[in-house]
Amino acid sequence: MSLYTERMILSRDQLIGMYQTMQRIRSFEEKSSELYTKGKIGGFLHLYIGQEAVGVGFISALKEDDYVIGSYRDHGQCIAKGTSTREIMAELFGKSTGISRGKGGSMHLFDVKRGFLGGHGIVGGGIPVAAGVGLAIRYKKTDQVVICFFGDGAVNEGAFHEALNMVALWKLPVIYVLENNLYGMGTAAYRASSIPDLIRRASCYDIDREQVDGMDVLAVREVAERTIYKTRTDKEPRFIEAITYRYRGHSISDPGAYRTREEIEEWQKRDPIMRMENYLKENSMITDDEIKAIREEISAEIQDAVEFSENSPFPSKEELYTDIYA
Amino acid sequence: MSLYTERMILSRDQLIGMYQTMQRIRSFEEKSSELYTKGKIGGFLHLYIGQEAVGVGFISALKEDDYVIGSYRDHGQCIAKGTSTREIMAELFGKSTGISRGKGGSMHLFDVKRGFLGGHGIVGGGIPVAAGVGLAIRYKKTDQVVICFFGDGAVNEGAFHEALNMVALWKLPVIYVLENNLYGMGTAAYRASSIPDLIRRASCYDIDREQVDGMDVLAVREVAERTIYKTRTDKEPRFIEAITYRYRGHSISDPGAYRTREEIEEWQKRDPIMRMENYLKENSMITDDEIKAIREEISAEIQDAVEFSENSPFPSKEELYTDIYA
Amino acid sequence: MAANITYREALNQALREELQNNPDVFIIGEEVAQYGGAYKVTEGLYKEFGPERVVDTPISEEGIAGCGIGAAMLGLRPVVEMMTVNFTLLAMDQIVNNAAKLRYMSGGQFQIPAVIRTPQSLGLQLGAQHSQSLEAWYAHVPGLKVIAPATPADAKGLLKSSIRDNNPIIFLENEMLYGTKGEVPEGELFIPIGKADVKRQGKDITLISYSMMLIQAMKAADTLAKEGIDVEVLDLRTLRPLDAESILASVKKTHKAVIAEADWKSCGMGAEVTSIILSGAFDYLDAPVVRVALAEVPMPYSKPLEKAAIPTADDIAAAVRKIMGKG
Amino acid sequence: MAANITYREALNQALREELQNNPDVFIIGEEVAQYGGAYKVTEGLYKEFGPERVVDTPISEEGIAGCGIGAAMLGLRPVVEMMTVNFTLLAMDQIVNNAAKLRYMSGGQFQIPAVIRTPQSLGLQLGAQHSQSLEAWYAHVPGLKVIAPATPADAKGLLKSSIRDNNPIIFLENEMLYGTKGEVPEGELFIPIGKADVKRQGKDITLISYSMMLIQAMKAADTLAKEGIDVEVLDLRTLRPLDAESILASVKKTHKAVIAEADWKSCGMGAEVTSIILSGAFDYLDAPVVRVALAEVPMPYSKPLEKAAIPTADDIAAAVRKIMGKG
Ligand SMILES: Cc1ncc(C[n+]2csc(CCOP(=O)(O)OP(=O)(O)O)c2C)c(N)n1
Ligand SMILES: Cc1ncc(C[n+]2csc(CCOP(=O)(O)OP(=O)(O)O)c2C)c(N)n1
Ligand SMILES: [Mg+2]
Ligand SMILES: [Mg+2]
Repeated sequence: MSLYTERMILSRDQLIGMYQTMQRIRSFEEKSSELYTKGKIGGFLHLYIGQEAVGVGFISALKEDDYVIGSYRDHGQCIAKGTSTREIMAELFGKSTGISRGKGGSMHLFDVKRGFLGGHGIVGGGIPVAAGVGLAIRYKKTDQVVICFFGDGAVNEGAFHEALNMVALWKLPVIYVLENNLYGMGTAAYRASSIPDLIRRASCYDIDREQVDGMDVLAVREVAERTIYKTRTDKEPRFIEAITYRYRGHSISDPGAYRTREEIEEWQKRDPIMRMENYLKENSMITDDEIKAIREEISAEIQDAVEFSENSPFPSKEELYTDIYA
Repeated sequence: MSLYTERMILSRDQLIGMYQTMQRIRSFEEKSSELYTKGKIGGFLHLYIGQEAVGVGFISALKEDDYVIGSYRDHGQCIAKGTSTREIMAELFGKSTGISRGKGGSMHLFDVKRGFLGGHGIVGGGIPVAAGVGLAIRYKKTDQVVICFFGDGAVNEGAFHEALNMVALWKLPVIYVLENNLYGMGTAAYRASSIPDLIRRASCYDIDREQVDGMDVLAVREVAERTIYKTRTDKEPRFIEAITYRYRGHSISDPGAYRTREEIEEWQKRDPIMRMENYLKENSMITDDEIKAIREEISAEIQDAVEFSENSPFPSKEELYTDIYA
Repeated sequence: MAANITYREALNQALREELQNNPDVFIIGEEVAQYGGAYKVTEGLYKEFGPERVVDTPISEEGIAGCGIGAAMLGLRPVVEMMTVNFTLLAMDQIVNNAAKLRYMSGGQFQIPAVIRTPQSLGLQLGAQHSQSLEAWYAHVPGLKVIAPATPADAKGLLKSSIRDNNPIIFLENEMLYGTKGEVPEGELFIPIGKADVKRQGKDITLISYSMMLIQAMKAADTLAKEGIDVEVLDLRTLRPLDAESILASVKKTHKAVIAEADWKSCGMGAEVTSIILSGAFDYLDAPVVRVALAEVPMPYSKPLEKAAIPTADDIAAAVRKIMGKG
Repeated sequence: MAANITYREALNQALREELQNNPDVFIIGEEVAQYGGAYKVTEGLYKEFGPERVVDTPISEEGIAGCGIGAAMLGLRPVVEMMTVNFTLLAMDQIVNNAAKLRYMSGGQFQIPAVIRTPQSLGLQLGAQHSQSLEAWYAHVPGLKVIAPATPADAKGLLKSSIRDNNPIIFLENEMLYGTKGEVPEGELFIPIGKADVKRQGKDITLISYSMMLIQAMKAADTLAKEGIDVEVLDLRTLRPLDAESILASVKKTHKAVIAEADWKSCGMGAEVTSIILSGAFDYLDAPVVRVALAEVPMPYSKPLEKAAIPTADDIAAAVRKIMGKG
């Protein structure tokens, strides 16, 4: 791990911040799962547990006014972009205090103030939108960038192809991050893509590309820093494949018969939060007491988010007809 | 040219057959153009003039029960597959004796008996259909293959990407032939694709690929023989890029202001029919008299096709409502 | 002999029987094979028929549709599963420009015996992108047939008829119905395409519906019966071609009609049914035809909002009472 | 001051003025820049405004739509040209699942001020894949607005209003109209979205139409006037939201209505208009509303067949006469 960090200058606060955010996401997701079972949350629920290092590693390297686009598996990225767990949890409850006023739900988180542009339920649906965001950035001549996350299943959608060609042709400041968690629903990536190494999908557009261990937040952060710096500077697109794993089913209702208990456990040994914790301890940046304090704090925060959500009102009936047209 | 033919065993009849087919296509297209101006043909008309070597080189190497799928620029390929010029011309006239009974028109030629599966007006629209044909061939366990032609503009459609991944993943006997005529309508290929070498588009699917001079029918035929043989044997897809040029506008109404007279003339110096003629003469396979005879014969054939079309009836009004459902 | 089975089981039976019956029939779609279908409709079929007859695909809806169409052009009989109707938006070009038109454009040289099966759903808090009803779109397109069964028996009988039909068929299932049970005759069962079904005889008013709204319509009819309103309930079952004859026959008898639909009202199924009634039974109509439809909004996630957007038996009953002057 | 210019020139003027007016407006699409547009609507704009404001694209409809939507999310005002409406089938997911829903799903955080301009066309022997009218599909979808101007003045005024509107708009032009001429006031001209236009006052019957069929409707009205039938012609202009008020006001006056539409009848625009009339003016109606629509077939190429498929002024006049009891 230190291999990577040598090349980055990250303060203790930054490192602990990343650790905290991963922990916050993990706790949020575990609580969501629990609340779903209790019927507090409805619809589809896709958890980010296991993949925290990817979203956190990348988004922590962004500036506040940069943009992020995610898929339906979006809680973690939205948290990393700075949306409060209160607002996200309330959204999952369908309450009017939710970040999308309860109208979007788990798959459709949006936070315009913090540059989180969804929350897209259609596989690959956010990928061309990201190209448009890149186009707008170029148009406005700012030095922002946009990161668009999607899964290994999404690379086989036509939308992926069209958008990648466009960002490469026009040199747009878009960073595409493929979160290869080895499965698209029940289909292993090798059963869906004709090439095993999905990073090669970027080669036929001549997009700069790199693979990274998505279970190692420092490795991700290092690649993120470098990639974002390059894209911010030369305005060219980049493509990163982060190899990662989701511990839970595709969505909460997926029994996951397509993979073994052993496979999951193997990956859990590389748990990104645990590894980061060990790293911080080994480097004497954190004590056990501090860890405990962080956990308690986060636990309290999530508990507060739940209470906030419980106590928030549902949208009024009139809201059914608002926000359709501007 | 002989470079290629050394590796093929083609009889004089075969060579002359290819020459004749190219000449037939050229004459057919020139006549169509003339008839369009006279108002005998309506709609869009996309001519194959200049590209004859690609369709003829490939299709002449197929067996009768193999399949071909084309785009809207389909007359040449349909002729090469064996449909009579009478049936095609009558289709352009919108007559009931047309190959599609006048209902399809220039862009929608179909000939089920001869394995010509369209005639697709939507850019890229035939590409996934070809995957389905490949799937059916595999399903039926025959040793047929399907060739699907499309242009340099079509490679940027999502459909292209989805289909290429599928045929590669499933190993289907589909041969995709990209006719790179340097322009998609008024857009030069380099203005539409992020990589100059379009053949590389096949690399991210791991599809065997090859480039060929599409202005040289023997070169095309040689690649075609090899490719078809391989695909028929190992049932795997192939991707060929034929570099070619259309002499006329995109469709008959295109003034073509996006390229110069000189550029066109430069390409016409490499005219595939002229080159084949020279080759045959140099190798003493044909005399000037024989050439003249062939030309006259074809001219008479096309004239006959026109008269046949003129004299054929339009479909009856009732036909408006037939062929919708089976 | 009949069994009391679910809508899902009925579909599964139909698929199994047709796979057994004809080697040209095969299934293709996302997660249909090893996973058994996202909604378990194809469960067990992969094991029974193997990977050539039950084919898992990448997430490539346009490609999948193209595969079905190409295979159908060569005489196979693909049953294409689109995981949900929402994703068919990505396959629209293949469905509308190819499946619906190839036969016509070729002057009748081809037939496209492909069934595109796909569930619609509403009321499960899936949000706007996953809660669309597209039946009116498909019913707009000549060259397609559109089926939307409401009961297990119809699901089985219409799916079997669809697989044997030589045309491209959009077969709309419904997630809300998968678990519902009903009597289904065992073995060969074919329900004719294009025939509506009088689900309940009545003389006061015609209530026209299909798919998941039919359940609400039947409930409403029960309630209304207790109030002395004798409702005739017509299940359209096939949305294209529409059974105008049955619709008109009923309205000519009752002189009043309500349509309960779970799609958006504008240019929806109810608009078409209304127009058919107006043109074929104008002189019989005692009151305007009323459409009880989905709220015209992108579907909200929040439970109370979503509930408010989807018509209920109560809404239907209220509409009927109003027309009957008892509202 | 007004000039007599073509529908195409009127659109071009609107685009130029709006590009001048607001630096956030830009044009994107296939062949819109260097080629000047497949139908020359954007001619000269590339030269005047440069490659950042007028952007040529690859042939990637879904990608193009996504670009427009993404840019609109950041506050730009893209005018997306889809070369013809037929190709929008490839962009359907972006249009319906994103453009129409992003605002709602985000609880109002975004607006999508994107105009998707695209020509429809019929009658040019372009065959089935290039001769579709999709207005009813778009009019079905909440979150979209749908415009279909028939005259040069409306083309200009509605396009300018559309570009200034903060919602995703499907702006349906028509190839058959590009060359038609009409008086267009110079300079700023805004026609309100959602307002129909009484193109001709009359007392005997209401003839409702839009886009290319309006021309036929006006012709029919002329003919009928000579026969003593006084037709009121209503140009819908905006198809979503529909101007129900104007429709009903006219029908309440005339008691009869014919709709002339160039889309397929089933679940088409006419079905919606019929239903609106029935629910809002039932007691005023003296006869069934008649829909004069496209033949429900994939459009044939052959000239005589195509002619038979598309309604003419004669067909419209015949329908009117029949209702008036003079057929
Ligand atoms: C266009 C489309 N097709 C299918 C689905 C159903 N679906 C939702 S997620 C998913 C798998 C996606 O896998 P991947 O891209 O690897 O992302 P992951 O879920 O692993 O994060 C599928 C098939 C969808 N939402 N959209
Ligand atoms: C989906 C779609 N988009 C746009 C068009 C309009 N169009 C017809 S041909 C063409 C150019 C295609 O170029 P290419 O693929 O290079 O083929 P070529 O015409 O050169 O043979 C375009 C844009 C279309 N028919 N279909
Ligand atoms: Mg995945
Ligand atoms: Mg080309």
